[in-house]
Amino acid sequence: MTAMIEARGLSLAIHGMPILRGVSFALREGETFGLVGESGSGKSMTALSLMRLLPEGAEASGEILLAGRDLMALGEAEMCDLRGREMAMISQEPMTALNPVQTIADQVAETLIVHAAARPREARRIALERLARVGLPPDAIPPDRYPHELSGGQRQRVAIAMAIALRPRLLIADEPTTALDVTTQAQILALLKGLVREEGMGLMLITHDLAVVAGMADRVAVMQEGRIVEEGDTESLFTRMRHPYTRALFEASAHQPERRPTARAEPLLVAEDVVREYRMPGLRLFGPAPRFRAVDHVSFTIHKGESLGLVGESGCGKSTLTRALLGLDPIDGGRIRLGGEEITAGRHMPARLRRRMQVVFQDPYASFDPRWKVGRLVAEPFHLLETPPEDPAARVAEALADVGLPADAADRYIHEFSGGQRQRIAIARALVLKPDLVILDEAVSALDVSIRAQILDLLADLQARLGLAWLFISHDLNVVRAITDRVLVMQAGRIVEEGETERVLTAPEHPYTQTLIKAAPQIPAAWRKALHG
Amino acid sequence: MRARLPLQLLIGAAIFAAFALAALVSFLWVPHDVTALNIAAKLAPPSREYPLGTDHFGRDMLSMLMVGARTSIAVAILAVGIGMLAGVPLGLWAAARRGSLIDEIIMRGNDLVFAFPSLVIAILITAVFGPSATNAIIAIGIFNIPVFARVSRGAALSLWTRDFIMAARVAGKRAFRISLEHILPNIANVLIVQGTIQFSLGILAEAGLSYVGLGAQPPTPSWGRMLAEAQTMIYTAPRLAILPGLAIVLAVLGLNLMGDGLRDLLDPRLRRARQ
Amino acid sequence: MLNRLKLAIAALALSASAALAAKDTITLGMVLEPPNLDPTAGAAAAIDEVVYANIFEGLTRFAPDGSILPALAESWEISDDGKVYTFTLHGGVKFHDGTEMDATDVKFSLDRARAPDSTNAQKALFAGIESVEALDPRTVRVTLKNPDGLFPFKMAWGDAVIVAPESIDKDATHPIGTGPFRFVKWVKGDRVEIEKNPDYWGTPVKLSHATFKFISDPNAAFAAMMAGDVDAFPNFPAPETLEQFKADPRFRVIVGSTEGETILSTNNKAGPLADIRVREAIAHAINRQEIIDGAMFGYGTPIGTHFAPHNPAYVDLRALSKYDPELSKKLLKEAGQEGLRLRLMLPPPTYARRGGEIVASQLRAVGIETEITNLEWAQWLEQVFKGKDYDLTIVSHTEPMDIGIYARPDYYFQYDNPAFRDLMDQLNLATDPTKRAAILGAAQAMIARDYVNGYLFQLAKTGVANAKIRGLWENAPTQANDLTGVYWEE
Amino acid sequence: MIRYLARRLLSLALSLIAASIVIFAVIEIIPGDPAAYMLGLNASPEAVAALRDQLGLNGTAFSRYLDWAGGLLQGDFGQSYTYRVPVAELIGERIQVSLPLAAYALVLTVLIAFPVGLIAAARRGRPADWGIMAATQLGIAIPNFWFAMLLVLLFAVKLHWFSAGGFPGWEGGLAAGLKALTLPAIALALPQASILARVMRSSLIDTLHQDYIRTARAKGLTRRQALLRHALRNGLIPVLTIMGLQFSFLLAGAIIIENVFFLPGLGRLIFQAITQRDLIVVEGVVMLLVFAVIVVNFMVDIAYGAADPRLRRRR
Repeated sequence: MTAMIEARGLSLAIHGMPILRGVSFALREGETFGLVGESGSGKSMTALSLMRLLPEGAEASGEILLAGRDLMALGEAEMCDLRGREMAMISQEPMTALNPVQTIADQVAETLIVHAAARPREARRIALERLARVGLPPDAIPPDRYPHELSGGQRQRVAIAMAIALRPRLLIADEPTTALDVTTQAQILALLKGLVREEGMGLMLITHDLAVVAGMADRVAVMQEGRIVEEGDTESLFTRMRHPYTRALFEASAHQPERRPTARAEPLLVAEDVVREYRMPGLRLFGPAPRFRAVDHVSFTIHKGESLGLVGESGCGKSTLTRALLGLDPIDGGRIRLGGEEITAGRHMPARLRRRMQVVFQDPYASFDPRWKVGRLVAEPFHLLETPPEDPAARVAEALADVGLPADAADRYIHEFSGGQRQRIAIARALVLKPDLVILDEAVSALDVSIRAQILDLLADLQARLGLAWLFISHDLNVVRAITDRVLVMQAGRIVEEGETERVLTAPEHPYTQTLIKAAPQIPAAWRKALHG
Repeated sequence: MRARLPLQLLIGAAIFAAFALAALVSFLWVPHDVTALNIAAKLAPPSREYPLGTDHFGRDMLSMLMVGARTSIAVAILAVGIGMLAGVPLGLWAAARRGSLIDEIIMRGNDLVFAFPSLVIAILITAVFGPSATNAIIAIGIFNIPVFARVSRGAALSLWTRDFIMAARVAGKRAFRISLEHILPNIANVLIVQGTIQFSLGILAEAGLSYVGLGAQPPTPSWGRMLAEAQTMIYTAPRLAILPGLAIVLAVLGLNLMGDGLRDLLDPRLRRARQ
Repeated sequence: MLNRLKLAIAALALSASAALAAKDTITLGMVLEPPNLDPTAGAAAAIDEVVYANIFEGLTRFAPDGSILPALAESWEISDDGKVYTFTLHGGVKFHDGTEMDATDVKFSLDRARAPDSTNAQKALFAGIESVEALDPRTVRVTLKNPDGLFPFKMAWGDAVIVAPESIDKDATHPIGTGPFRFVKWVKGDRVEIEKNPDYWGTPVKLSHATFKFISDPNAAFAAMMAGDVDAFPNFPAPETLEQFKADPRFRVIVGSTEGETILSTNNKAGPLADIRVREAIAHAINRQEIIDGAMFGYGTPIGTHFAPHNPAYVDLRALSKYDPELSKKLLKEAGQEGLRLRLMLPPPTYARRGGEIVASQLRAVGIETEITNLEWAQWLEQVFKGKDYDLTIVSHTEPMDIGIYARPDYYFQYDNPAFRDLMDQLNLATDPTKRAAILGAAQAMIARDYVNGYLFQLAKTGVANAKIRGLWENAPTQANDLTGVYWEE
Repeated sequence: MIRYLARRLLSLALSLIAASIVIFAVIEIIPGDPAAYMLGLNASPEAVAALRDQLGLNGTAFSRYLDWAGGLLQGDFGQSYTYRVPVAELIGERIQVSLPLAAYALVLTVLIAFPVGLIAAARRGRPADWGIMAATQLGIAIPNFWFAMLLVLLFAVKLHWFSAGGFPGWEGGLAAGLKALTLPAIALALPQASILARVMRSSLIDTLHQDYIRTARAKGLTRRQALLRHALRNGLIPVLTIMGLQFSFLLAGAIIIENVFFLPGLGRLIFQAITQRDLIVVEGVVMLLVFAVIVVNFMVDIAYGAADPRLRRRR
């Protein structure tokens, strides 16, 4: 079969910084081609180069042949004619990919209108048909809705409908499901698979998740720092993994830090029937506005030194619960006691109680004040001590050492550190007062697989050494399996299942947990055994 | 886009520095005493002795412009000071207590002051309490307060949702300390940019007030009044009306260019692109 | 395209023809807008500048040269003891609303003006009246408390015009008088329009329609004149542009005199100013010609006392306060007032604002520091005129023959000299012109020697008009824009 | 939507009441007595006292506030001290100049700012953008009264295309009225157009950085199509607020321009009223201007709802 699209020696530099260094690959008709790599490896830039939608200051070279035509030689007008008709793209952020002030039907129909493929009335008919095809039938989801009225998954479906309106030969999907929940991700991937099969489209799937690629792609290419280091059909690549980087990537994603159980029987944090409600901006003029119950009678106990997991999809109430546990927001029912003492909201929480519990956030770039030096950042919790420590600098240096960072890090600003290093600093800040409990709110979700593995090892080591307990909140089952003793599964504000992690993840009792586990993409066990055998 | 940034800032800073320098120098030395009238030498064309000629009272235009710069800059900068000292704390307080009664009161108060026609009220204040530079400062300053309150509240609100603020709350710090230690330093650049804009608007407002005779009183020279007095002689001595007008335009232009340059320099979006 | 062409030609023709017929409408520029149009209930000069001799008429009126002419009163006899005036009125005179004008209207007007609760700004004019009787529709007898040679002069003032009881309440906004012009409309803040009164009792006027346009901003006045929006500007606010208009053939500059004695009023009871040596020192520090050149660009005649130079009874006393800075420094040292600091309050007109700056620098030259405060008229009246809370101020007294104000101790410069009050009493009794001139001369000398105020200059009347306009007043014996004699010369 | 409207109307009413109290208080403490001013230089004290009584200047501050505020509700702004005519009539005359002038200036502002802002955003970073930015910088820096002066000198005094000022009234036809307002409108529009063009440009540039623009480009839209079909409408929303502010400023801010062109507008009325201490007129006009601003803000809010569906149903 002739290659439907082929890149030969594709190189790219932005403002002089090299991004791609001679990338070559080919994609045949009706084939799903997986491009996998960590952030900064240049996979998104490859996609944008194919579409020739590069940002300002980008200089690209090499050849891109679409059915024999070299796109690099085409003028802007010809490229506009190709985009949407011959090749299309969907991007990672469904929340911002759609025009907020235009109805979904109009946006899908626009692809047809712009290419003069149909008059407006006809274009709308096709648009409705395409929306139905991607799982948004007009009777279920009225076509004249606006993007803000749809969920993340539904918006991604609209984006797909827009892309396939003119049945292009190639669909490029750049991290299409990274921002979605596990269950929604499974549906979208199934939809893409169906489209490739039925419409004979070529699909280029870009992701950082090996499991997703394993389940979807016919052939896979692994990228590192702007180069394809290994390429081949999926099964042979996974079972042989000749290139060391591919192997390291695989190892890191399945990494299980060894942990010594340090859980003790003595309860540390006890939550009884905790309820938290939000006032909805109601439509009725008088009478109580309807209330949305984010946390609905949640009860659980964290024992000293225990590593408790909390799993649930976005919108299930995890972060609301976290804010309640930290005493940042008042609770509308039930009680939370830390070491026997009751936690009350915000202002009047005594310092000695707050000293026993700290938190690490998800986004390493947002959890630090850019204007503060690292030393002062880590020392901020000292505010909770009645008398400031005699030698704060030493305490900070010790905390930094605990997380494997040099003492001189204290004199530098946060923007001089990588994502992984920043999370280490966050952990140092949480541990500087030697708390009993640390809440890790999606602490590793934003990190690349290799760095995530190092942080998990660090956490396991710290728990063993300092005997502290933590509540590990995540939407990623693999991470939870790696680091927690017991796990709670949360859905729509309620704990639907609780138990020892291994038991819950291998023999789930509650149907929701079952769908959760089934939806999470797994690298086939046979391939893993073949690799180790 | 980035290459152009320092140019805008440099040009603006250079122009404004010239005026600031002229104003400072005028404290120590001025070619001719602006209070001494010399009717005999009135409307003299530019000469070695009077580089920019003399006005209808025979005073040296260059000295008048230099001392006039002092008035304009002093009035505008103090008005910005009033705006910042009163406006920023209000904005921070409203943001710290967003959604509460305080927030509502401060915002409603802001809208109320915004609803008042600033020029009309400025004229009322200066006319009522006697035209003088101090009254002009107060009149212009009052209308800077809501601007800074609104700008600082807006910037602070977007910060309050950031994780590092929650981290500070978990470290036991309360709204007041957080506003001081975290919020203020991080909205400083927005305030600096807004400051330069209000500074340039202040110069225009002072010129407007003095033009209708309500700014600084004689014998203190002010650009606006020089403009008003020179207007009727625009035919016989256009120089008298052109020079003060030009001085106002250049000073405001310099400040606005500086403001633009600062905004690009400090704009996080651009800064991240540069890292 | 063709019809558009035809339209253009027609329009051109139309406008051309209008220009050919002799122009009989005029647009007059004025600086201040009158607060209302009833001269008997407000003192603002702007009211008289619109209505005097145009809409309203009194028993007598001022002639352009300041002399007194008969108006509604055809003639009058004075009794031997000078106390009783019998006026015979013109017959067949009607108000603009058609009602007859007769003796009862005269009685109504005079009684109304001198009533205790009257809001007439010049009540003093009528204070001397004992009684007013309407003998028959055309004769009025006025009996005075004591003889007053100036009575016909007083009846010529704008505040003494004859009004009708039927129309008096509406006069403020819709004036009804007996004059040659009728009121048309008043667009507040912009203009007042008047038109020819078809059934006027006297000689008909040449103009059919006149507009008084209010332009306070000197630059706007200059632009309006140059652009031809305004035909004449009797009191042009920007003397510095007169050279411009003189050089332009389209315009004529009319320079005359006014009754405005521009003085540096001194608060005779304010601390150091009570000492005559300090007042004399101030007088000698003033260089009048420099003020006239600097502030009024040369228009204005220096004066040595509070009297109009064009008045025959004027005595030139400028030598008493000649410009001598050294003398004023000596006097200040004698009075022990080195480093004196005085407050100088300035009302809005240009003669005050510009004059003030020049006076301030001249006083500074002899060691007197002044702190200038610019005030609006309302504030000036409140703080300076009524409150007497000032040291120095500059104002032009434009009422005719007002030397009598020096006889009022409560007047704002607080000059209290019984000898001067005797002179004024003698003046009121005297009817013989030479005797009156002698008394006036002595009065002028007294206030000059007492250095009551700094006498600066007589305000000039600087007007600009289209070169083709004739009949505008050159001088301003009273505040008025008498259009009765005005016409376009073709 | 009804609950939101009710809340907004309530806050509107509250603001008006608060504004009326503030205005009355500020003007209460003004020194200077209108009666004295009206009677002039040699007026006798009893005459002044008689007039004060006639004008109702005596009585406690609170009672006078109640009369005034009560009157406002029925559209009776009280009686002008100097002109002795109802203030409402005065305002009625003057608003016929100020409102059309503000509208005319706003139309000019939009006609200039929109295309200029669009071009600058479309060609950002290139010479056209540079040139426009420099021009708008100048536009903002020039004081409008100085610019007005230059306009008069060039177009009225030298070229005689326009009259130097004054207002013939609308009876002489729309054309004559508009002609008289042209130069003042240009003088007012210059700085406002520069501000609006800059706001338009930066708002469009922000929008062009959004993801949905890249999605549109990926669908095959050219750069221009993406700008016109997607960026423009999203970019307009912040521009609406600025236009709302500008209209209220134009209504009140023309005070100096009306002096330069001696237009009988609200600006000059209030300026004269301040100098003549005609307090009742000052109160009336300021109240009207505040009311106009609040109503304009209210309309901008409604327009927001129309322009941005996200704001529509959620309220």
